[in-house]
Amino acid sequence: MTPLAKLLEAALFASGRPIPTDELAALDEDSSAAAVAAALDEIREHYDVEGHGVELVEIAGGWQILTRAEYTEAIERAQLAARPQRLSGAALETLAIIAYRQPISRADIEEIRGVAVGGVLKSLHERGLIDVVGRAEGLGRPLLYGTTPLFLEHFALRHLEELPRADELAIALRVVASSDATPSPNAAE
Amino acid sequence: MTPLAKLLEAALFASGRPIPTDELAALDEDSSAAAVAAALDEIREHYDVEGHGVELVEIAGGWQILTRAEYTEAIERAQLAARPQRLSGAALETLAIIAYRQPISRADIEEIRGVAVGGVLKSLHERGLIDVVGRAEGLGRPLLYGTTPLFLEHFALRHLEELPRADELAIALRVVASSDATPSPNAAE
Amino acid sequence: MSATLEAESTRTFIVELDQFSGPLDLLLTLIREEEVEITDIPIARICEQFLARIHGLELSDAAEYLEMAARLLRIKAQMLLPRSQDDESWEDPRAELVRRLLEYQQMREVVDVLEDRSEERRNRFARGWLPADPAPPSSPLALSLPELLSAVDRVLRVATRPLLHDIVPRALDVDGAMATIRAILSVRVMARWADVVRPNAEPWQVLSALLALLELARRGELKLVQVRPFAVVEISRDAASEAA
Repeated sequence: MTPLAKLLEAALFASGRPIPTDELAALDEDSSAAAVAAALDEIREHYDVEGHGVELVEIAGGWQILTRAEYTEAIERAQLAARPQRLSGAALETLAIIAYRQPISRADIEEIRGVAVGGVLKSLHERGLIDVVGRAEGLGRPLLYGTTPLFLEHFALRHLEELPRADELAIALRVVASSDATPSPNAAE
Repeated sequence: MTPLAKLLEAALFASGRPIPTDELAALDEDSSAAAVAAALDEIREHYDVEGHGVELVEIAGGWQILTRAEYTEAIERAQLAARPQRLSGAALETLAIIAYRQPISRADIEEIRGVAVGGVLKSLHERGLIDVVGRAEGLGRPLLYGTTPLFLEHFALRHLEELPRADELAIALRVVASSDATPSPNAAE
Repeated sequence: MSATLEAESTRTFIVELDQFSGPLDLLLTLIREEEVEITDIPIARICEQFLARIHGLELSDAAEYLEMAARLLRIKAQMLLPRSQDDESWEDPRAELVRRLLEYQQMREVVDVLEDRSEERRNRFARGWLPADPAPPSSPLALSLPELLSAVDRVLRVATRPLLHDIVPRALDVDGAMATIRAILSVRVMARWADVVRPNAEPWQVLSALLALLELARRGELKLVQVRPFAVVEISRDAASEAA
């Protein structure tokens, strides 16, 4: 590829929006409008002839590099199938604190975890695993969080009391680790 | 380019972040890991040989397409994209200590740097470059910090082991102490 | 020195201080400038240079520099103590400082590497235009009870015990505060509360400073004077103890 074509390719790749022809021309003062047009042709042809996964497209009075339509489906499918999303360690720990200490305020969760949990609370809320269940008394009357029925559903729990008590946790962990299967919810009672 | 290389290129173009190797492999279930590696090689070589404005780089356990450094200035001058701000010296010193000594407590970082680091830790945490990875035993059970995958991305590192080993530094250190020369920071490849 | 000149020099000093990321950085710079070995620091000379650099500084901003000044003075004094030629048990008072300087310098080496790498990365752009995320936020969630329980376990391991009370993160450091105050009074005749406690000091720092002041006053090392209720407390060297 010619030096101008390489420069245009880098700019088109880095830009967050389609770039109009006159802005592309401003990239290199020594190049004429005709040279820029020729370089754009060169890029487009190169992508087509060499068989790239991307193409150069003219959109809304500007130019943009886009992935070819035939691959978007595979990419989307991979993202969807991208194995069901896991919660981050931070999200799991926050969820665990809420499950055991509900109703609990954000400040109390932050005190236990030692870090800000605003973002994590938001994403747990968006996923429907927690909800606002009330307000505390006292200064500022902070929101209190608790788990939702969806939370129980996810863990195949009938009610919160099915979670092992803190002092039984070590035993429960050993049992769960050895069976490694989702516990069938027909233990006691 | 081969069909698999085209698919990978399309996926890499569609992402602003490095894509982990296993996610690339998930794009086409019929392709082996070796085939994916070969296709990545093919893309990288094609970009280099054909002289593209972009290149394929291995970062943070994945792959990412980035513009070549020689075009950065022109792109920034044309205001098509902006470089991120540099980190302060205090932030870099703190990151360096955390990268090598993780998990490490605030008090231990302050002991090495000789200054309070509360504000720096907060801003590094907000930028997502460090995270709390645990608590130490002992009085006050202080929080322990470590670096994040975003740290690797920020410094274009494939993994932490790419930083010079501590014993390599110690050798360089003795040389510096006697010669007064600034060590040449050749990043280990 | 006239008031304007003094203000002038204070200002230039603050500008200069910004070049250093801390007392160890300043110390290392002095060692480089003097072209001496880290492992064999001429402590009297370096100490003098260090004090000269921080002299006239806005003291309330420089507690960490003053702490280092106090440390250097202490080492200097220890070096002057007489010792017999063949005393095997003699420990170099500079040893701890040397260890810290070497460790600090090693870290600065890593900073150079990181700076290089980040510059390299800053000079490349990632893809700017990104398609809207095709995956709706309701992509299936992988959650298992074992995962949740191990999270509980992690929280319990990590949480301060007992959960309801937070342990004070840092104990008082009265000795440190005393060293700081002594260092301030070694460069200044008189100081105020604001000089010994930084404006954004944490409660433990305020308490440490207060206890340190009372202790030093009790030992007769300094005098605390308040001309009238709610006036600024003046902290000065005790003339009597100094004469002694």
